[in-house]
Amino acid sequence: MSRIQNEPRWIDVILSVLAAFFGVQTKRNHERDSMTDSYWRYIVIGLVLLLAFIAVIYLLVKLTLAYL
Amino acid sequence: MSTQTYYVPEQSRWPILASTALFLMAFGAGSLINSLSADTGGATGLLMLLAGTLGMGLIMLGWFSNVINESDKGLYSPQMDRSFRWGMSWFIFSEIMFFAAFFGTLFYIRNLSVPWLGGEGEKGVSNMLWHGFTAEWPLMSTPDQQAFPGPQGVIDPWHIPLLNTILLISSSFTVTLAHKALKLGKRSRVVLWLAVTVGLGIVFLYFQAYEYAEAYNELGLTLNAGVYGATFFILTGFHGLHVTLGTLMLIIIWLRVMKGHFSTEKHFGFEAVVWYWHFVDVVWVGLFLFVYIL
Amino acid sequence: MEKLLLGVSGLFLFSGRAHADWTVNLTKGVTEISREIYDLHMVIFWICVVIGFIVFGVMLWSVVYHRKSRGAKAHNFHESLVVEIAWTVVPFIILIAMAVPATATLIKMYDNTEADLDIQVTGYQWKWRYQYLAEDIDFFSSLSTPREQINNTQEKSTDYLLEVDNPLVIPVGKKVRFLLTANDVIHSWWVPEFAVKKDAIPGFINEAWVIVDKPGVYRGQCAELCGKDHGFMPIVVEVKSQEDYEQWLAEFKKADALKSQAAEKSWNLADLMATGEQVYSKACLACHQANGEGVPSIFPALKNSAVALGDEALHIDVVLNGVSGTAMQAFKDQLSAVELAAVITYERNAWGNKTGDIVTPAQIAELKK
Amino acid sequence: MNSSVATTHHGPASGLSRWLYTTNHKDIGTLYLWFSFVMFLTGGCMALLIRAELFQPGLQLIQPEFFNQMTTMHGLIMVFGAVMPAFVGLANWMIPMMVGAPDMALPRMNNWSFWILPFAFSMMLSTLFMEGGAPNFGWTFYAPLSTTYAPPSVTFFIFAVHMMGISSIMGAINIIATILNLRAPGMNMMKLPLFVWTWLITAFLLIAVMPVLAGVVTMMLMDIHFGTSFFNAAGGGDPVLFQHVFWFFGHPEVYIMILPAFGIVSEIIPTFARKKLFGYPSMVYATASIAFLSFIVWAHHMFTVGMPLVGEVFFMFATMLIAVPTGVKVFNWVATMFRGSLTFETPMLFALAFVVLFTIGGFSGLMLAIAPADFQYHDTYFVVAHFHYVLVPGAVFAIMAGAYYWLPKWCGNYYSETMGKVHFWCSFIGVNITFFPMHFIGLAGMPRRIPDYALQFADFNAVATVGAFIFGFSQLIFLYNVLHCIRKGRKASDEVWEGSHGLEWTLPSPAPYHSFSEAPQIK
Repeated sequence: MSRIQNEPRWIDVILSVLAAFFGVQTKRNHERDSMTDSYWRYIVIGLVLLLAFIAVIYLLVKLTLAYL
Repeated sequence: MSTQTYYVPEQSRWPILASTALFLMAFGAGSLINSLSADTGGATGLLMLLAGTLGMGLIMLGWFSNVINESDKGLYSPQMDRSFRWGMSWFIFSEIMFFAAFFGTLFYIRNLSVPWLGGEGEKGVSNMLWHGFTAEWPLMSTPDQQAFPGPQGVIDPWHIPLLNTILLISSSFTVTLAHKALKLGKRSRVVLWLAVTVGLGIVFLYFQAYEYAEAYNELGLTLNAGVYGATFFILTGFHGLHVTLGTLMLIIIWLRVMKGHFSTEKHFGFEAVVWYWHFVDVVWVGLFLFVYIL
Repeated sequence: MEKLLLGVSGLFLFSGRAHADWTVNLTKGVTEISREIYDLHMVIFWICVVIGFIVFGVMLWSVVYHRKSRGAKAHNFHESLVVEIAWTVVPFIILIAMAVPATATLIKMYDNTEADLDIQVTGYQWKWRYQYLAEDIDFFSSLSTPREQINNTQEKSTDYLLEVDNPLVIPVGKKVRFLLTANDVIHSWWVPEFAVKKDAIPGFINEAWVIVDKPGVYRGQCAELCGKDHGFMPIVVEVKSQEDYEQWLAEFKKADALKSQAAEKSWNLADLMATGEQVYSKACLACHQANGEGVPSIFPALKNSAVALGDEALHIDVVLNGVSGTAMQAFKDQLSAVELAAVITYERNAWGNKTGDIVTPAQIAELKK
Repeated sequence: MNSSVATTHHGPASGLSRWLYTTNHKDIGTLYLWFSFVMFLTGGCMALLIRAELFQPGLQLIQPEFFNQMTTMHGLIMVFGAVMPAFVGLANWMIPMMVGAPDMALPRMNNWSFWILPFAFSMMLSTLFMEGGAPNFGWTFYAPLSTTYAPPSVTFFIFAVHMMGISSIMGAINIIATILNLRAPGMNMMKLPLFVWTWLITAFLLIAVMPVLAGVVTMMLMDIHFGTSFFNAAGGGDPVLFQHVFWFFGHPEVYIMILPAFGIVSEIIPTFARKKLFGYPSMVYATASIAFLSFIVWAHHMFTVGMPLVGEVFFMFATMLIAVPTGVKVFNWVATMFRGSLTFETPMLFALAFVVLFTIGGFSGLMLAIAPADFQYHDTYFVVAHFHYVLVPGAVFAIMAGAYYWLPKWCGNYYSETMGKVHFWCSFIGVNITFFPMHFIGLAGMPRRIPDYALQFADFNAVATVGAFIFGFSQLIFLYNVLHCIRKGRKASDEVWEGSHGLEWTLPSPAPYHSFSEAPQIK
């Protein structure tokens, strides 16, 4: 399996994971992501963003309850 | 990727035998527990449980020696080795989730149910049903003292638990030293460090047993002592069970090292046990923090 | 075909039938909250119907026009960023539009401010207990449909399974707060017209409240599986005008006083046996069975049992205080002294249990103090 | 290439030992599928008994005590005995063929995963004959009905659940290891067939939540026999804690029962539309989002337990979000069909019915997510209608579709298309007659899990019972069709379907006992 020369940067990984959360990704980025071997970065970012996502919903709930 | 054939084993009798043994264990344990609760003997259940456990032990012995033989014959490609690694990692993940259920229980009880019963928080009105009960943790007096008499005392974290923490953390180091030595091919050192690790594990278990005896005999901290006792024993108990299993596994690889098994490159069986031991260790740190100290 | 079926069922839903008590949609209910919930229900329902028509419509279109037998050739597009973003964002917006009123209603429901009347509702295995906290009122309410109707030997009445011996009575237009709990397992107190469904959890108290607009009789059922007779523990609430409510209060208290006087008169075996049989069928029969033989391994037999034939004091203790950790409840508060004395006497003398013992109401009244 | 090993395998052993000792993924897949069919019929008979009792108001056939045992066993058997093993069976058969692997990653453990199940279910069914009767507390076994107030057989129920858990976890580990490690060269993650993707995520869910189920039944066992008070307020515990832990397992569990169905349908629709699946990456992402969201929505099953307001709102919001990725899936399927070239063989019919009826189940799911409205729906027949719509014409139809779709590949013969269509239409009509009226009686106020009901619910209950019998008996057509197909069906070609695509269709029909002893190269 050939390793692609320019591995995605952290910011690319974050954007990719966000795109995955949203469910839509451009073909070019998508191909770049599926060529890489370093899944672990996607997993770590995925978990971190997942926790952030839960926190966002929680804050949203708090805000709603405070103002509604 | 390797072009070598992935080894698919021949038919095997072990799985169906293991299922039978598991069934005997489960059915035996069920009958035994039920008869004990109903005070009606339980000899049949006990017999089934013992037969199942013994059978399972023998089957595992046979099954693993098959695997070791195949490995020795060089049938396992590096790809096979990766399958084992994925298998073990996900197995440990499932164990983490098992403990997560009990940690979750502990957090819920401490932060929600006990305060509510004591009259705090959104469901504090529940205190109406338990006049005189106040929330505290450790829970020294329960809502219904007759049914669940609270403990007179709790374990001091800075004595045996601290000692046990030191023991387990050291054992984590010694097992890593053994692993390093194996990679360097220094087998006598592997034997030594493994022996130390096993020793530390056994001493840990001894102190854990001692602590349980103290809890039961002197502190009144029992399974029946309300939810503090319940969470304490389920967490430390299952951890202790895992340490016992880990120690057994360490003893087995120790014997295998002495028999000359494992090479400097290929020793997944060894590594799996090391992973498991580290997992047991990490769980203990969580326990020490959330069960004993906080 | 699929769409057709959906459409037909949709029409069906709103066609309305001649029977007044025969409904296919959620009740509008008789409280402000219940009407808000009805509206939420209808809004989300119509949203679903519209989305369904669009999605199934496109699908049906493809099924009809893009079939191979009509000579359709497959196109080869398989992605479209614009479309995909659109059908992610649009549902999201609809959801937000839905979440706002839903949250507002929820917050209103959780408004546990001071009420005009507090009633503690306790679920027992297969009956409800109502205690008016400010008044000295405490009674049990259980199914009054006769066994014969359930076993199909008698014609079923209009309110089959939805009728009780002692309905809960509350005043109209007042905020009534319910403090819900349970004695054994989890029950759930549900009256559809109030839009109140709240679990009754043993050892904890949940709160719910209603302000009912309209006097009337409202019926509900236990909504959480609570064992064998889960289907047989209905709830009936009579909502009365303030005057009627006060009259009911006075009458209830008078009847209560009469009951305690009955304990003081002297009773003979025959009278106790007769009353006892009635009480037994109301309070004990569900578990211990009509023949007193119970259900093996779950509910112990009373016929020839050590308790019913042995020490009288122990028997009384079991009935009054229950056996903790089992399904045997404490009947001390559930039954009057007369009823308790009668049922214990009955159990000691029925089905060939011929101890000849008489437990007197006075004896029990003493213990109940 | 190590030829000495490859030559030791020829074909299957003969006789019973083939099935008892097998390490072959196809044999094990077959075992799983037959086992699940037997359990499907067993659980189905219980359902028919329940429906027969509910045909009319009043108690006719069975007493409430036994009725509760039937609802409990029906649920447990259908969830753990029918739907899950059927998906594992399909995974065993298809995943190695789809990723170009010689077999599953850990073949002996694979056999063990299967053979635990018959033992576990014998133990569970044996409780029906025990003193005090079988478990009678519903498949969700809420404490304290399942602890202090349970019949003694609950102990055996607990151990049976432990055994099922062990089986599921080992099965899931095997599937993950196969997918991650045994892919043919060039088969990267974004080329995996969707059935494989959905199973990868399902396997992750299984490993994450089955131990939690084991934990919660262990706490039950402790409460029943060893004096603890996890679920008892008298000692400081909380019965609601049981529900939290249970649904932390239970909610991902319901996705375990639907994600592989998504995968199957995503394989079938492109084949019979002769068009590539629309939005493959978004399908993968949507599956992953559904899986992740499933961990933070569990308490929507518990809106009426009296959670603090923050909890209610949090779980309501999180639950509503699931509609987005689920919607994406449905839209993608429809877009795949749009401008395709459609034919309607039996698998496609089941897949189309899946899309429509599962979506109806999804709609009622969205309604249930609205917490205030849920106060009216909770624990009524509306909920029963909802989850049967996602599980019967959802999961079960997808399994049927998959079975018809791959059957020619498995046994080398086509099934009878006419009989398949008759089976489909009977099932389709039966399912809708059974479950659609349940929406009405639920909204009108009929609680679930009751053996007898008030008179205003009588008409629709009678209708539902008729539908249930139509659906139940039409499954015998399926059985006959499968047997007929195996014994004397028309010979199938290798690619089987005109529009088929993927590695499994490059193999001969029937697929050889060992599929890819040499890994295929994916471009």
